[in-house]
Amino acid sequence: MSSELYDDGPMVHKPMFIDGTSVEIPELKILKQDGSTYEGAELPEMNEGLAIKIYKTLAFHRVLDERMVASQRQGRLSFYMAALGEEAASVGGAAGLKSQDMIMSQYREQGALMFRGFSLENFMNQMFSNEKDLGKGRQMPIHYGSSELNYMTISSPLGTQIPQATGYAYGQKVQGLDEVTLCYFGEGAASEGDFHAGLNMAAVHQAPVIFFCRNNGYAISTPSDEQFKGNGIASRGVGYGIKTLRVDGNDILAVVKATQIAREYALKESAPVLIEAMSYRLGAHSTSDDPSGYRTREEEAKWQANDPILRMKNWLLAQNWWDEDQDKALFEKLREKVLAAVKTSEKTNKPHIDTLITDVYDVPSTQLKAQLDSVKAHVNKYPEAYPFTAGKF
Amino acid sequence: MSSELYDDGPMVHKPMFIDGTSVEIPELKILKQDGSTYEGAELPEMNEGLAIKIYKTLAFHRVLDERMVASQRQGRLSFYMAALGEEAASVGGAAGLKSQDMIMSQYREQGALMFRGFSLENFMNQMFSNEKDLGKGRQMPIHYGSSELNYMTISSPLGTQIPQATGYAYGQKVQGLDEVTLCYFGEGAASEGDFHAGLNMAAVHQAPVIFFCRNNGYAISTPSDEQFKGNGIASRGVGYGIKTLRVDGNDILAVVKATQIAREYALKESAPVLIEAMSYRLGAHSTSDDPSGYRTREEEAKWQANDPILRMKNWLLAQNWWDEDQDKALFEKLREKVLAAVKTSEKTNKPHIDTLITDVYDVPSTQLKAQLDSVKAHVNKYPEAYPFTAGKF
Amino acid sequence: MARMNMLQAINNALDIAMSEDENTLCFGEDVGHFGGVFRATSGLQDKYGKARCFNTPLVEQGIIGFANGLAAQGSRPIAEIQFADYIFPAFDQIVNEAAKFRYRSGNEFDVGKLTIRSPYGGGIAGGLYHSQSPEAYFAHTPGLKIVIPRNPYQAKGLLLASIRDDNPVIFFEPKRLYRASLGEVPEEDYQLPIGKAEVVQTGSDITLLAWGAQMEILQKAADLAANDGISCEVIDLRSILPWDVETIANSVIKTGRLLVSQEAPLTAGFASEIAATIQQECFLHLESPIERVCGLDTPYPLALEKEYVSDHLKIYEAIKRSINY
Amino acid sequence: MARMNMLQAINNALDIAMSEDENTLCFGEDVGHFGGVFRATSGLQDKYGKARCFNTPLVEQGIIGFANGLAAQGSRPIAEIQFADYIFPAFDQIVNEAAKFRYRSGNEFDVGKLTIRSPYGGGIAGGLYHSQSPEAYFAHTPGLKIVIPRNPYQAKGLLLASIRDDNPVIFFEPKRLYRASLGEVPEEDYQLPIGKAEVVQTGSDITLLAWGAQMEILQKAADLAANDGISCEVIDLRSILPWDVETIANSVIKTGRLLVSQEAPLTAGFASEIAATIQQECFLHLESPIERVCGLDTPYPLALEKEYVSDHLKIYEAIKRSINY
Ligand SMILES: Cc1ncc(C[n+]2csc(CCOP(=O)(O)OP(=O)(O)O)c2C)c(N)n1
Ligand SMILES: Cc1ncc(C[n+]2csc(CCOP(=O)(O)OP(=O)(O)O)c2C)c(N)n1
Ligand SMILES: [Mg+2]
Ligand SMILES: [Mg+2]
Repeated sequence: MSSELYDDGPMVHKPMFIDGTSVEIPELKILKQDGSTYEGAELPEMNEGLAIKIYKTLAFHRVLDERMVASQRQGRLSFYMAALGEEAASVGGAAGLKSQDMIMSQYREQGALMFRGFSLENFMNQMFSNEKDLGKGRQMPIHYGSSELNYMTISSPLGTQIPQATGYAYGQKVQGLDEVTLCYFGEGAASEGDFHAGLNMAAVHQAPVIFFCRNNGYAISTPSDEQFKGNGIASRGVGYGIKTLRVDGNDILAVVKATQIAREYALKESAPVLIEAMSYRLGAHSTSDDPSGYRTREEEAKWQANDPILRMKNWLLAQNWWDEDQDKALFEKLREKVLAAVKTSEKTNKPHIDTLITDVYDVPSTQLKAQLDSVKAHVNKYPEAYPFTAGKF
Repeated sequence: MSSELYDDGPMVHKPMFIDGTSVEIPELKILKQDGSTYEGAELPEMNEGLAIKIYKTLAFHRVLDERMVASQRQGRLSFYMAALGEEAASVGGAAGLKSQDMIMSQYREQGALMFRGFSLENFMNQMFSNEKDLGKGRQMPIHYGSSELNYMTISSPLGTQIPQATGYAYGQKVQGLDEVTLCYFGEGAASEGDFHAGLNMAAVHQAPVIFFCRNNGYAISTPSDEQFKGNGIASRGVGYGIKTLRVDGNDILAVVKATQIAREYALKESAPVLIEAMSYRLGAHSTSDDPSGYRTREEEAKWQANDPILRMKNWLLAQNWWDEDQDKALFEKLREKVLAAVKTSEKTNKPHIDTLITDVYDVPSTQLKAQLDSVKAHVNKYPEAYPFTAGKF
Repeated sequence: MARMNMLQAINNALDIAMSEDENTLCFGEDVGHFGGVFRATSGLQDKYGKARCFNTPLVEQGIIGFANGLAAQGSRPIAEIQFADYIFPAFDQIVNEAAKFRYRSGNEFDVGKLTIRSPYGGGIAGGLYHSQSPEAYFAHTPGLKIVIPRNPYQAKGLLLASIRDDNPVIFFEPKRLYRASLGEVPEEDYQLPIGKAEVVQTGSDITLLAWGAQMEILQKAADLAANDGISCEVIDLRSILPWDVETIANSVIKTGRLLVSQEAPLTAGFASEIAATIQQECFLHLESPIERVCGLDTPYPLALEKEYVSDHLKIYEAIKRSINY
Repeated sequence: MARMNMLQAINNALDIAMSEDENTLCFGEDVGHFGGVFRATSGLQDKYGKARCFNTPLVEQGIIGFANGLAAQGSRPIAEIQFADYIFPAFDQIVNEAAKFRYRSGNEFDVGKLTIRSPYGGGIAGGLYHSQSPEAYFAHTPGLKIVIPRNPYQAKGLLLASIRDDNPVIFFEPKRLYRASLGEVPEEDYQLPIGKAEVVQTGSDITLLAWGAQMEILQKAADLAANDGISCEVIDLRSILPWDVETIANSVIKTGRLLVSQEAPLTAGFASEIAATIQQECFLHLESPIERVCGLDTPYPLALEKEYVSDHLKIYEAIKRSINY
């Protein structure tokens, strides 16, 4: 019985509250905005090759977001979610892992998938839900996933991936694998009951999972001070008995470092780690949102000055690993490629009619087959009403 | 945007984990087992009248539990849950409140209801689910409730009352009432998602609710160290930004003091408070349970030495507010009364057949009335099969 | 009378409810300052203050738990779940708590003042997590009422009735109609009855029954059938729980045929309950099997949404099937 | 062959599953050392270690979330929900996650290895929170399978099939039968098919259909009816999802009459789906309306449980009503 364990706390004979101020939370910062590093900073394991790979991923991220938001405005795409200003959190997280580690995301972490090597075509096919989409055109844009790349397909209901990540990591542990699971979520989603379940179970069952909270200040229109009253999400780690680390989310070196350290700890100690990356959602929540309804331009401007991509570029320039010409060329090439890919993907066929009933079960039931047959007969009768599938089966 | 608020934490440039050891949790203790108080202890507001009332409630509690467990063994009662060894938590909590405050319990807090004046007959009628039960014989034994006494009817699903208590308290606040809500739950139930929801929302919406966790070391067979890895439930208060207080749950004076202070704070600041009362479930989880399957006699014996009722008695004796003869007489009278009440209640009729369909809605729907009519016709056709209702409508 | 879309009608009903009773509160994710992601609560925080119209943290089980507590306390909570697809984390608080609150306490306590609003249904390219029609999941729960409007006029009158009803009510709002459905709506207060279906068009050959956004589609199919000389009686069920067996049975006794259309998947949908009850009530009057035209037994798709849903052509075919049985 | 009660048969099935595949894990509240509050997992922790059979914290949404993750990872989780009445906090993880995992990812990921076990049903003086039969709540969910055994032999064979099935399966165990139902059970490994009903007694006048603990009661009613010269065909549905339309329809085409009995409330219960489908499949063969004998549309009561439930006398009366229609 463990109640006795607590007896090592001090005895008091007058009531004394503890509260949020009882715990101080340091924030890890390595890189300054001008590209120099803080004195005495402990850099992550990172060579030129990795640094350039990270930067190219960030650039791809920025360009894809820009172009897709524009495509949505042009009416070519139904929906998009950018991660403007907080790209370092997802890219840096992935860069701190090994490729065999599972990544379970919320939705604003396309950067991690880019780092893993998901192709531009794969991104496009998902967004245009065409027949080449790995997800078979069933989910809204940005719900990517790839079993080959160990990136779990996104699911819209918030927070559900958190206890799932605990289970996934527990399985990795029991099977003795050299793997961890990293689970991204927003500070808003951390209010869900599933957050509580996932973190507590990870502590109890000693699952090697890294909980990575992107605290970007908003959940749609709800600012984080209407989301919780504790000291961010990090302060909750204390309650679960989970090792916790707060990091500047716009500091790519700090994010990589934090993730590397977390991975090492999680694997060695078979225990969860909580990382809270402090950032800001510079853009709209999604293409359906307009943030001018709930926050000021001034607030946004303050954070624009913390651009994580520019910060990394400054560092690369200082290292002499990169120059302005390369930079310009990179962004230009990326823009061209993305535009070309949009054109191809939007013209690609929609998924075959049979995908209506596949993957509901491992094999379609008799009832489902009969339902599909009757849809087919109906489509054949009214082909003009079902242009995506008519004449294509 | 509140992310900036955290910028007051220290900056670090090497990763540093925080964890459970980052916060120290003092435990409030006032009364020693021998009836003396700790030096310098700040006593609760308590006069002789209140002290005797509390003690008599504790005695009633102990006797009722004893007798009902015995009745269940004799096959007279279907089910019972005793609170042996942790009576001070529920009785002390109620004693620290005002009568207009709402109490929302888990199930092992009959002591609070006793303190409020729920009659022996009311307890019995609920347990024997007869026609005099306020709950109309619909729930298992120990699921009491009384709107008159501001004690919410118990619901079996664990943790559900926690966010409800937040809502209840928010309503009290918005209506400007001089009331708070006190919400009891076990350390096991604190693992539910509803706990997270309830505490976080209380902090955000500034609800005057006292969350009162009875940490009795077990959830059925599951010891608390397989329930969580943090420093009890108190350490979670930090994460929510909720004022938190740990108290010796077997120390009635400390529990009353903690609750009084909490009530004052909650009402004045319009804010929640979390109290964790450390105790031990000395008996079985319920009459369906046998703890010898999962813990040792030695462990139990250790806690037997902390009997909260004996501790209070020792204090009363030291105050000269009570003597051994009074004590003996009290317990004898209580036993007699309880036995007599069992006999009456078990012979009382079951609820009327019409209660099958009442209270599903404010008024029964047409369909429900038709369903009741057909049950009645059926009962009349086979009266011997439905002895509780046949011939009684 | 004013021309309103469904969102305006809902906003107007909420405004009336909040102005008449200061214990009425509106809350949910982004419901406060922003007025909700669909803007149904727009302007209410400004008008009634932050204490009565506010954002909650992102936790559906908490929103409904909190609302249950408020209702038990005597306040009149109107809780919004941002999308019906996200109501499931609150399933326990709805099905085990709200629905059983009064019954389990022998009427010592109740949450009759609770109303839950939620945008629901498909047709907006939302895929499997922004298109669900979960009414049947709740319909198996005595103690709940479930109401679904088909147009702005219905929305205002039924929502006011739901808010004032002394039982917990789930009010599902067909989000495809939010801006698409326009109509004349009285500016003053009025209520429409809960538990009563409405005969929208009388006819003699077959009864067509649906609710919410399917009503439009039903009407389109009825018009197609009219060209073939088939006379359809078109009924809006309006309340899923309790539902109006009498009106439906009377219609079927007259027409001899019934077709029920729903957006949700076929199996164990609410159309099944209707078919089960009506085959019993009208056994000797049925001239053909009751037709259910529903979504396929799959999650709601994205690219192939058109193929998946019950549309006017599928209904029209089913009408002919029924008539020619 | 050995004489076992239903708990022993379940424990035996779990033992076989854990011994054949080291990636199989059993967990839930009190499931570890104690072996579960009903003792279904008794002895498994001793045999297979704490890493494979263990207590979880008290959080149903977490248990199923954790299990979903394990299944996606490639382990084979068998999660216990202590009482089916407490499965609702996990509703989102089951209905929105487990059921849609494969579909939404285009088969990139799946949780096919997941099995959820839960004691369910009434008849144990459990009142509204220890008696529920929630199968219909899940039956509206494509992607899930739902299986319910009626005796120890069925329990072992169906549980082994459920554990090995490559889809998420909910396995509801009629807890009233845990110790009450005894029978001969092969000690070796065997499986019974999911999705297939079983004709338990052939007959010619009426088809009686149920599942789980209602099977006993159905048989009792069939015996009473036999005294009146009524020949009942008695069928155990066994799988709620997918369900065996063919076997039921063939039987009804033969007998011309159908009665379905369930413990759960009438409205929107699974009996409604069966009635809706069979009235369509067998329209020209039905000689009387399909009878549903169910719980009342109220929460499950305590004192008046007998009056509430579908028992052999109510079924017997309904048989006569159907025959004399
Ligand atoms: C269970 C659930 N509830 C509500 C939503 C609707 N929703 C989508 S995103 C979002 C805000 C999430 O905020 P946060 O977690 O902070 O992530 P961010 O958007 O800031 O990256 C909401 C409310 C949802 N997807 N799932
Ligand atoms: C949602 C839910 N899950 C499971 C149960 C079954 N159950 C009843 S009591 C209990 C243990 C509760 O432990 P704790 O909260 O510590 O309270 P204690 O019994 O120690 O007073 C469990 C698992 C339940 N009633 N509700
Ligand atoms: Mg956010
Ligand atoms: Mg406990």
